[in-house]
Parts: sequence; structure tokens; C-alpha cells
Amino acid sequence: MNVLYNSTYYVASVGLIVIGLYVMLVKKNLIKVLIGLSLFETGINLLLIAIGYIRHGTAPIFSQVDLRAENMVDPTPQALVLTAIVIGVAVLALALSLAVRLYEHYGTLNLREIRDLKW
Amino acid sequence: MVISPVLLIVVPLGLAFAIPLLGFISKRVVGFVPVLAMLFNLAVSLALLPVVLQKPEVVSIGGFSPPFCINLVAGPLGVGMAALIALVGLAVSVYALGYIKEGAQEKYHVLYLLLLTGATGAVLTGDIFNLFVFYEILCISSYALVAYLGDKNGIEAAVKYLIQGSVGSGLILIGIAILYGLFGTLNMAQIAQSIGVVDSLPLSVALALLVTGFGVEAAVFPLNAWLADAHSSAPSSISAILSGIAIKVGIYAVARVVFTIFGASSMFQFLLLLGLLTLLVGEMSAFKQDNIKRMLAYSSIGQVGLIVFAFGIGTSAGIIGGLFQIVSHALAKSVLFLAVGYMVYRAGSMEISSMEGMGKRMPVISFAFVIAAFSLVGLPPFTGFPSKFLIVRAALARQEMLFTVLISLVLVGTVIEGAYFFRVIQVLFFKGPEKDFAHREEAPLSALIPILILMILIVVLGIYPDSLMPVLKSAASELLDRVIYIKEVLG
Amino acid sequence: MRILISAILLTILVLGLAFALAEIPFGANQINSSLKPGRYYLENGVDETGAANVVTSVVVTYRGFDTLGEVTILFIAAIGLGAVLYTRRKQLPEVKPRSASLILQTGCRFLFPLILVFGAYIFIHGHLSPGGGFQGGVIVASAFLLVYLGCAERKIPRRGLSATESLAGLVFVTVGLLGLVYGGEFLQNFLPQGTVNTLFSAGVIPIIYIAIGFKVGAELTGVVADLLEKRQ
Amino acid sequence: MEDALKQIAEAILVILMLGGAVCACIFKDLLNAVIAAAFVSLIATILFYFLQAPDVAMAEASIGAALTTAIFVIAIRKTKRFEE
Repeated sequence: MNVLYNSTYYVASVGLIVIGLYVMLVKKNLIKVLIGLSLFETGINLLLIAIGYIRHGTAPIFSQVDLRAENMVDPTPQALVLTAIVIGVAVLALALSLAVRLYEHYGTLNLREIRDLKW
Repeated sequence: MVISPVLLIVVPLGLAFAIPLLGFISKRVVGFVPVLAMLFNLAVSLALLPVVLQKPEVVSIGGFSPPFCINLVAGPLGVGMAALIALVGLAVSVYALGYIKEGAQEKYHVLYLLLLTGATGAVLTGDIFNLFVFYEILCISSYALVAYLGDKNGIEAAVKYLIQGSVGSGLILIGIAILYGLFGTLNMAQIAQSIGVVDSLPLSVALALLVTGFGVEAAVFPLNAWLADAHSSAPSSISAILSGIAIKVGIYAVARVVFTIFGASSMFQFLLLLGLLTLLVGEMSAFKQDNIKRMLAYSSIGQVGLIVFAFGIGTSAGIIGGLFQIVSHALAKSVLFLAVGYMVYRAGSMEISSMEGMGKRMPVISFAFVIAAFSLVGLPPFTGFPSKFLIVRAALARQEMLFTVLISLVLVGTVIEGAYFFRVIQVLFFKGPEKDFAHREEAPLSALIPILILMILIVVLGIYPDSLMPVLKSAASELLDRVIYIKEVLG
Repeated sequence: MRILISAILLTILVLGLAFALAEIPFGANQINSSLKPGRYYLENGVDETGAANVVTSVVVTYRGFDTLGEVTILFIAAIGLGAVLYTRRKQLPEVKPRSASLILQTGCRFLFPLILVFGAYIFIHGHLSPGGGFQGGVIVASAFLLVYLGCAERKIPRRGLSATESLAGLVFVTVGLLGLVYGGEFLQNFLPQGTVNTLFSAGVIPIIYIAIGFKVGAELTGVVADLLEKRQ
Repeated sequence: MEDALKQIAEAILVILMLGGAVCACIFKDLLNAVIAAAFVSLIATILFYFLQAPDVAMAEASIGAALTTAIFVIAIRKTKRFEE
């Protein structure tokens, strides 16, 4: 129990990753798959930030004089996650535009029905 | 001023940003920007090559010492790959001047240039997250370019490619997160230095995640469902780049992770098996295709298998063979796709049977196709011969029963490859055109020049394979010798 | 069948992650040695870059190349979206957009400048407080989204958007190249650092962040506009 | 005491978030699923704030919860609302 207690954030992020991947692998509807992708990415971002966290740390911003570097959380994962979030939204936007075009061509978003090309 | 390798990435990037502005002034100059950028890259990388053969050049972005900032490691491998990318990119961008006539052309050129920039950045960087970022640049621009024509097949292929590619990217990111959690750093040399300190189970999880993720772009066996669709539905100039360059960047990333970061000799057997499976699956699927572009796409899978197999041999000779195979496949496959682009355009169909009599109507293009096909199959005196020869020799030099068996299977793959290429050649030349194909004229000059240049390179490098050897040798030792790599970067 | 295979794959993934994460205790101080970049940024970031927000100094300076790649990815997404949704515009009949209710219109007109100012505030103060070019840029884009929703008859000039994108990207690259010329390395700071925690400090960081803010704002506005555009 | 309270809050938030993710998975109405995904993003924002990452929290709030939802809604309006 204590392990679970200590790793709430890991459980949350791995849970999100698994749910997201499950949606991506199993669901037929393209928009649903993309919702899964966005959950998956949120999970990864949470995992990265959780890895960089230091207990009782403060945000890495020297906004007051009495803050000390030893008590701050790791800034690197935060920078990485900023990048990852933006990459995620870029992929999503492109994917949604493809979904709109796909619907124009086929009149459906069901990936099992759209198989002119072999999967 | 000494030329900095960072220019290889920054100048094309800046030019790509400038394309929309130039588009306001004149739509016609836009197509020449990628040509210009790739000429610049080719010149710079060729100028850098002799320098980095002496000593790899480590550039730290932002002016801090390496583990604390992103650094580029311009070793023989990175700069050699950059030169290859620039060469193929230059040829294809000249080809695209005449070939791309529909759609939003300005956007095509931006995306195309950024794809090449992403590839160049990925092979030069020395930071694993930066590798991920450039890899994403490469992937996202190829998703968009596959869908460029906007037809049914293109969109469908792009959607599949995007879904599989983004799962792969996500897995890479998880792998990076685990590595960061274990070692607190993203610098590849520093991670390589720390590996061995922590026990191995989490490391093998990270290794598996990274290899799986990069394997999607490298199209190794279970992860290549997207490739045939994407390569056959994209415009032919993009198919050439995807087959010639994008896959190679995936393989480079896998090799970098396995060899430099993890130094995982336990992976070699696995790579060997994976390569062989990929090779056989690819060649057999190619054999039964009627669609010429799908056939070429599956043949790319087969060739990728051969490269991975060569890396899996794990000796210096094997890696040299694999790298040579990267060069010869990049040249030959781009010629094939570029040639097929106009054949398909003139015939109006991708069926192999509709290509009857092309040999008489489009002699130069068909001739280029034949040369490149011979080179892929591995006939002398083309580049495919020395590369396959080196791989076979390297495998036999291991003097183990296993390798003899495996290499015979590889040769079976080559025979299958020969069979389907000769079938196409037969259709091209020896099935006379009963009907009159007056509209099937030779391709324009803007297509012929790049195809001929690449063709001449195939022949010249096939006759003088030794001219590549110094670069390949030091590139192979860069991959195998982690200690020197770490020392070069961290000092 | 598909569900079964997925379940097996996901179980393997969860087990692998559980084993790997067991080695990375949550909340422990992983960056305890001064060789670790994270520790280095915390201890020297303020002195070396002059930005009070260490995340900003990491994003723009230490890992500035990632950020350049990141804005490139957004650029690709915006351009790629345009290429995918490309249709010959002349053939489309002009559709008169249905205008929103008076309350919505007035609300949008009232809020639009405020949101713009807020976005600009966020990206100008990126080196002092949480926030920066990306967050500010997205807020600016959401102001334009509001305009699209509330005042559908207003057209946002496309050429202006794409010119902003390109110019902002060029500013980023040029600042980097100036660093190469004056400092010796790409993206090196070549401006005085100023006093920490004042607006005019941290050398090139505010310039780059403002460029990113404009670029992200323009790109995301373009993405929304392209997606919203009426199609046959 | 403060720690215990924070941990309870975290546990509740995580349960809510995973519940939201499951909802996003099972809802047949895509619009509802998107709103559920936005809810997940919103809670992730609070968790980022708890993990001392205000920059990321801001980015996630503006990108994950607002902009992504908006483009999803636009795309759904142009295609089909219900998953069959």
C-alpha cells in the first residue's frame, strides 16, 4: 500500500498512457483514436514531470531573494515537457485536418471500413 | 572563419522560414530555394568531411560546455550522412521543379526542405531529446507530404502513417523519460558513460522502448505496416526521399541507440534475426505486387532488412558493409522512384503491365531504371555489388555455422529481388507495344538531369568503391568505439 | 482478437514501466551531483543567463536548439494543414457567414483586446515569471479563436499571418546566427544581461521569446482559421 | 498534516482524472468524449501545479485544455458527431 501511496503520480501517468494506447489500438473511429493519442501524450508529460520532481521542492523560479537552488525541482523535464506539449498539439492539428479530408473522401471515419489499401 | 556544422541545420531552416515571404514576391523562385539550400549543404558537408575525418567536431549550442547544453557531434558518420542527404535532396529538389505541378506548391517546397533539415539535424545531434525533436520534424513533414496530393489513397496512407508514427514517438519519449530518471542527463555521451552503473532491467526497458520507437521509421519487421502505403501513395519525388533518406535516418537512430548509447552487444543477435525477417518478408511481399510503386516500397523494406542484418553482424567489417549498403540503396532507390514517377505519369497507371514498351518510348528513363535495378540486385559494376559483397564477406568472416546459414538466406532474398526486377525489365523492353503510345514521350530535362547524375554516381562508386572506404571505416569505428566518442564529447 | 493482442502488449508495457520506475523513486533528489545538468542550471542559470525563471533559461538558452526545432514543428503543422486542406479557393462560392447574437459580438469585441494584452504580458515577462512565448502565443491565438466564434464576418488577413510566422522564425534564426558571429557559438548571448528580475534583462531571451510568441500566435491562429474554413 | 491533506487531494484528483480518461474511452458521443479529455487535461494542469511546474501547467491549460478541445470540436463539427 505504501508503494502505491508514494507513487500516486506514476500510477496516474502510467494509467493515462495505458488508457490512451488502449483507445488507439482498439477503437475504430479516427477521432476517438486521436482522443486516445491526446490522453497518451498527457500521460507521458505527467510521467516526465513526476520524474523530475523533488520532494518539498519549489518551482525553479528565483522570484524572491530567499529562495535557494538546493530546494528547487529539476527544471530540465519542465523544459522538455513544454516542447513535448507543443509537438503534441502540432501532430493533433495535422491529424484532425487529415480526418476532415478522410471524411470528405469516404463519408465515414471508421478505420475498419476505410481499407482501399491493405492494412 | 572555420565552417561550423551548425550551418548545415540553420541555413536550410532559415531559408524554409523565408519561403512564404519569397512567395509573396514571385511564385516561381520558390522551387529554387530547396535547390539552393541543398547545394549549400552539399558544399559545406563535403568541405567538413576531410576535417572531421581527422577529429570529430563537437559544437556546443549556446556556448556552454557539452553536458550542460545541446551539442552537435559532427563525426564522419554524421557528416557523411549529411552529405548523402544533401546529395539525394539536391537531385530530388531539381526533379521536383518540373514534377510538382498541382496543389499548394509553395507549401510543398517548405515541407520538403524542412523534412531534409530534420534528417540532417537528427544525424548530427549529440543529445537524445534533440534527436527526438529533429526526428519529429522529419516525421511530421513526411505525414503532411504523403497527403500532399489530397487523393483518397494519399490521405488514407497518411492517416495510418501518422497513427503508427505517433505511437512510436510516444514510446521514444517514455524511453527518454526513463533514461533521464536513471541518469539525470540527456547528453548521449554522458548517458553512455553512466550506463553500466545502474543494474540492467530498467535499462533494457528503455532500450526496448527506444528501438521500438525508432524502428517505426526504420521500418523493421513488425512495425512496417505503414511503409508500403505511404511510399506508394505519396508523390514520386517524396517516395524517393522517404525511401532514400527517411528510412536511413530511422536506421541511423536505431544504430546510435544500440551501439553508442547502450553498447548493447546482446542486441546484435536480435538485430540479425530482425534484419533477416524484415528482408525475407519485404522481398516476398515485393514479389507478388502488381503495382510498381508498391513493389519498390516493399523492396525498400527488404533492403532495410539487409542493412539491419549487416549491423547485427557486429564487427567493423559488417558495419562498413551496412553503411555502404545505406549509400547504394539511397542512390539506387531514389533513381528508381524518380524514374517510375514519370513512367506512372505517362502511363496513367501504376500497374506493371501498363508499362509495356516503355523502353522504346522513354529510353533514358527506362535505361536509368535498369541500371538502378541492377545495382539494387547487386550486379557488378554498380554500387550494389561492393556493398552486398562486403556484407557477405563480413558474415562469412565470423566463421560460424549460424552465419553461413543466415547469409544463404540473405542470398535467397537477393534471388527473389532479381526475379521481380527482371520481370519489370522484361515488361519495359521485351513486350512490344502493339498499341500506339504517342503521348508517352521522354521525361523533361529537369527530371533527366538529376536521374542521370545519380546514375553516373552509381556506376562510378561501383567501379571505385575504395573512394568511399576512408569515410565508411572511420564512421564504423565511430559507431563501435564508444569510449572515444565519450572522450571526444566530454573531453 | 484485436483486444486480446492489445491487452497482452499493454500488460508487457505496464510491467516494463513498473520495473523501470521502481528504480526511479518518486520525489528523490536525482540531481545531486554538480555534473548533472539539472543541478548546474539551478546553480548557475541565473548568473549565466540573467533570467530569474530557470525554466525559461533552459528552454531558450541551454536547450534553445530544441525550441528552434519545436517552433519548426508548429510551422510544419500550420503549413502541412494548409497543404492537406488545400482546395482551389476561387471555385468556392462565397458563403455569407451567419452573424452571432449581439451579446456575443459585444462580448468578443470587449474581451479581444484584453486577451491580446494578457497574452503579450505573458510572453514579454517569460524570463521573470511563469509563462513565456508558447503560453503567451497560445493565449493570443485563443483571442483570435474568440473573434472567429463571435464575429464570423471578420476575416483575419492570411497574408499577414504567414508573413508574421516567417518573420518571427527569421528573427529567431538571425539572433542565433548573430550569436555565432559575435559570440562564437550558435544562439550564444551577445547582449548585456542587465539586472536580474527586471524587464530589460537576460540578454537575448526576451527577444527570442517575443519572436516565439508572435510565431506561435500566428501559427495557431492559422491552424484554427484553416480548419474553420468552409468547404464544399 | 499538511502533507497528508495534500496526498489525499492528489489521490482524489488522480482517481477523477483516470475516471475522466475512462469516460473519454467509452462515450459514444464524440463531443462528450472530447469534453472528458479536456477534463483530464484540466486535472493534469492542477497536478503539474502540485509538482511545482507552473510553466508547464500554464502551457497545458492553454494548449491541452483550451486549444486542443477547440480544434477537436471544429473537426467533429465538420465530420460526424457519433461513433458507430
